[in-house]
Amino acid sequence: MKLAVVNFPGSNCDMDLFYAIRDGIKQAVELVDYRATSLKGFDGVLIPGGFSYGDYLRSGAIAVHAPIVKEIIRFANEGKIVLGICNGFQILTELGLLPGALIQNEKSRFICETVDLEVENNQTIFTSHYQPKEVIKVPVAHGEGRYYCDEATLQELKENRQIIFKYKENINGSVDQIAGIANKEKNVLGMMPHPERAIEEILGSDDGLKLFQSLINPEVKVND
Amino acid sequence: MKLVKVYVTLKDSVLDAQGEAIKSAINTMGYDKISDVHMGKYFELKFASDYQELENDVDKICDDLLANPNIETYRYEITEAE
Amino acid sequence: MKLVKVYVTLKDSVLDAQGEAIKSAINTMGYDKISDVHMGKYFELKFASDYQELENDVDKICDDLLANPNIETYRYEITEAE
Amino acid sequence: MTEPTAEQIKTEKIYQQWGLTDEEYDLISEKILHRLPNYTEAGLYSVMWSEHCSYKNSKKVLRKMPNHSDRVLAGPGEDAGILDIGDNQAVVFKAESHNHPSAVEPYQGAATGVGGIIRDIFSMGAQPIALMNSLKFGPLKDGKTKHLVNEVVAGIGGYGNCIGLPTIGGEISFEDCYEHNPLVNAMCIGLLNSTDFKHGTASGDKNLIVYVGAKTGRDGIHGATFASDEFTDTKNKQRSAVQVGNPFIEKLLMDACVEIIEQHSNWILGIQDMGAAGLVSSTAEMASKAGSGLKLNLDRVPQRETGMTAYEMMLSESQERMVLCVKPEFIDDVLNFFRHFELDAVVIGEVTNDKQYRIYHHDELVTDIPVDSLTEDVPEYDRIEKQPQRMIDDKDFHFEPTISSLKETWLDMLKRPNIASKKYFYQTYDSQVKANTLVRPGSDSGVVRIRGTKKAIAVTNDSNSKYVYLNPFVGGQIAVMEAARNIVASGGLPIGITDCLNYGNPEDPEAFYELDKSVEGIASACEIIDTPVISGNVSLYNEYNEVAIYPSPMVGMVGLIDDFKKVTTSDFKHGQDLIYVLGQTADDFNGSEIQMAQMKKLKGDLRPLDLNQEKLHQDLIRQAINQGLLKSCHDLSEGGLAVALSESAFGNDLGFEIETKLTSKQMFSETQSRFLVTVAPKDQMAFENLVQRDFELLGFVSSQNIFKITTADATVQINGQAAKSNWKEAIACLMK
Ligand SMILES: Nc1ncnc2c1ncn2[C@@H]1O[C@H](COP(=O)(O)OP(=O)(O)O)[C@@H](O)[C@H]1O
Ligand SMILES: [Mg+2]
Repeated sequence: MKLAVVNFPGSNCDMDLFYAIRDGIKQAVELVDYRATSLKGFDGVLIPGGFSYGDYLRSGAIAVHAPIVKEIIRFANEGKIVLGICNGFQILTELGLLPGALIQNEKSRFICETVDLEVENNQTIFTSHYQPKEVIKVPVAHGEGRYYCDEATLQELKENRQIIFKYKENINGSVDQIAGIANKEKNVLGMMPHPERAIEEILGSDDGLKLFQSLINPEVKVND
Repeated sequence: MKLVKVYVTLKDSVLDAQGEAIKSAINTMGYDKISDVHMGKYFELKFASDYQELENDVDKICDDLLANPNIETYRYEITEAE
Repeated sequence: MKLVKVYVTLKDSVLDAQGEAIKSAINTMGYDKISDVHMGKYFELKFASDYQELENDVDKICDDLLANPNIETYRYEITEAE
Repeated sequence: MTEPTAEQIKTEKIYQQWGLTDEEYDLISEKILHRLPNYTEAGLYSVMWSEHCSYKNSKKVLRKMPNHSDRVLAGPGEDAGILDIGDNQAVVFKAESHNHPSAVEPYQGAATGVGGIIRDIFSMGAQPIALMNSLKFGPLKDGKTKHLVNEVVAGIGGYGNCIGLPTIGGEISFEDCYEHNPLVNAMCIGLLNSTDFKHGTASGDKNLIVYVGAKTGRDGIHGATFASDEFTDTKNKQRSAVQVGNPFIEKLLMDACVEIIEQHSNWILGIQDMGAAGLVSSTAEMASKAGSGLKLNLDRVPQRETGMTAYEMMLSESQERMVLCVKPEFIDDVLNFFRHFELDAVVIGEVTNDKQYRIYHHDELVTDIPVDSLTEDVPEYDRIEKQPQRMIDDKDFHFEPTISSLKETWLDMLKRPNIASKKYFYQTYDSQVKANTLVRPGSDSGVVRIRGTKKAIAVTNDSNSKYVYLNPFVGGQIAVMEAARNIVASGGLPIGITDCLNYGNPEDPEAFYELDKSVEGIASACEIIDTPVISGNVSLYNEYNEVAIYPSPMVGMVGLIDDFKKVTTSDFKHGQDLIYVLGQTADDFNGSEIQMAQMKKLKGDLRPLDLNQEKLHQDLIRQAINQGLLKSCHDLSEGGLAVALSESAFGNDLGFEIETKLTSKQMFSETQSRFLVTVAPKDQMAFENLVQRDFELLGFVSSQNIFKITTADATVQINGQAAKSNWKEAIACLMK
């Protein structure tokens, strides 16, 4: 499998994600510049955390106008792997590939902390290595991570089992404690916590590793 | 020169955490007759004055960039400036 | 009800990093007749309508809280609203 | 507004407003130029001859510090110092103060402090890997101070988080003397993947000077002079020239500079950041160091505002800008390289071989002066020093705390802002970005591993200014040794330091005494443990209405951990582990936190520090860690044993049962050279045989969350959760 990590100006977790793939799950991975116009040859695209364009205006808002984005949309529509972490999640919601929005934390402060997440849906290509309802430790680091969507959207998310990760304790005021969601087809995942920072015991947790392992070898049949 | 002033505010259904925080700060400062605070963004865009499709394009710029329709609404005014 | 609209903008001499980033995004989107973008903050404050010293107090609220006098300036409008 | 003429500058003594003295002005006009300097020239001298740029008051003192060791590849004089850590790798670090800008505009002042120190690191070609900071404020009692603290912390986090460097530690403390003059010191650590590096020089006739990065505006003009000036109520109001940081641009600049030096080192001869005194300071230093001259054309400088004068452009402190010296044959490569990163890059001048500094603006020669006169001819002052009267009067005073209830005193001490958990602040800093952080803020040192190796780097910032106030020499020694204990406790070998020397007005003999003696203290401690001072920064004139801050040297120490398996933290790990204190405890209450708590002021002298014993204890701890004997290790500092025990228990919600011959008072003594360690029961003999003497077995860790203590005069039992909530909630409570 060969994955692309997209590097926008201001992305700063790009290398962390790159190493998680190269060293964590030992798969082929390349950094792809935001000006690139093709993702040919890749099986999936990963959008890293950081502050694309300084998070100016709204996080993720400016990145969606970069050339590479057309290819990200194509991947999403073709059912290929699209994973956005932190700023990557923000970009995916700005793009409309995932519903809702990420807004400033309830207490308006940046939070860097390792938190407990519950795996809400382990029947996806991203989570098949986790047990149902498994509680995992994954770091968060964000100022604009409060997931917001309206009531109708929330119902839809629930009905379609699109809620993938929830915070055990609602650290930022997210609707329904949502930490990560997928699209209906479950090939696009966005999450605020950073699994790529939790792939080695010495960093405090290796619970994020299973997410990446699921990608190369999904052990479940993903529903429809 | 055309000056476009754009105001972007959160939809009513979205909790305005900053607005709330500011309101309570204003209360703490001793002004208690305040009933509501909302915080939004304000933009000033300047365009060449011979711009034909300005209104049309400003709409697009707001929809596609300045506001996020999931959570925000916007309005704008176009004025002449030097 | 009194509605106060406050506009806070960076002083001219202060770097507007966001405005610059937004301007170049608008350029990238294909609108090249834009010459300048500034980004500021916009507040809507609601007060009880029998507020006597409103103007005076709004000045203080802006000076002490809403605007940072080192880098920003503000202006406001007071209107009647329900 | 038209600029004053050279004559007017002289007769109206305009130079005085910029901080030049009559003697300095005369020296410039009579001995150096043999004519009157024009407006631009006088402006250049005034910033370059400010304390901030020239160290004219502190140079003599700074020379006392050791700056050599087997590891030193570059010391003071470069943007940052460099230490060899083996395997053709080196660490690069420096600390910088941004006290005055932060007092005026806290968010931007702090943010640009972080931005500035990061540039110092990547201008050496190093990849920045971690950030630290040391902050001092007035007590958290009024809205003004809370606002200041919030903004400074937000500025530090805002910049570091956005650029994507982990903030792995630091310190925050609160004392009255910092109320109007907060201290904001930031430190950056970088990694150089090769032991060759770029000096900040501009050499070789006709080589080109390239400007890269953000456009120049009228920001922070005279920032350097202003940093060398005292605060008073009235002056504070007039200042408006605030620099604003743009961490997004700095991220691009950082990535570009690291890459160009790593991959195209042959293209460039020198690189330097534009920090204090912007364009003039960077270019003049580069030329002067190389023994060259320079010709600059200001019309080419990217400008954000219209109508800027030469004076304004040369002195502007707009952020996120660098200067490079490039060989003409590679100029297109270099310009294209930076354009690829979407950064402005333009040629603004060239190197000459006549040692003159010439500036053209609108086709006019606006400056023509010897370049060395800006950097080398600054008069060096030998200030008068006098021991502060308090030190003579209070020499024999010995503070004794009163403890009517050990339990109450204990719980109260845990709530004191200087002791309570600072998580409320540091959780707003991204401490893990880059996925290398092994120890996050909250332990003794922050630790980052070096990816691809077994090595890790431990870093700490320390500055207990209360000790320095009582006895500058001993206080200076303690600052270094406390830092070293933090490094050692984390499993590291101290290898070098950087410092920020924050003091009052050097023209005040008592303040100068504090500076001089504490530097002697720092120097003597550094000699003993072989930690050269490889970089640093001086911030003088920290006064408000003529009352100086405590003399506050900040020591930023870096330690090397050869195998990350040795990383040790301060948290107790398992029930039944034995708890030891290494080092004797005496009645050391002068300068202690309990003195502040009970007497509300500092008074008395400090006992001399036994440097050899200190070193012995550090060596023993290192050996114990190397032999795998320690489950946890914590240095004893503010609040003494009582506080250290509690802190170690909090992390994993454990408890302890101890019985000691010490008195209840001594539980709060701040005797130096002590460590609190835990050892697995099976290693008891091995540990005791190694240490031999000077230790006390206090008791053991208990898996119940209860603190049981029997001292020589009391027995208490404290609920661990109650103690922890005092310690954990105190700051958030005060910040409400
Ligand atoms: N207190 C100090 N101890 C050791 N070195 C110092 C000290 N203060 C300044 N230096 C060194 O002097 C040089 C100039 O420092 P500075 O003016 O702060 O640089 P810049 O303004 O370029 O950041 C640097 O190499 C710095 O490391
Ligand atoms: Mg420098």
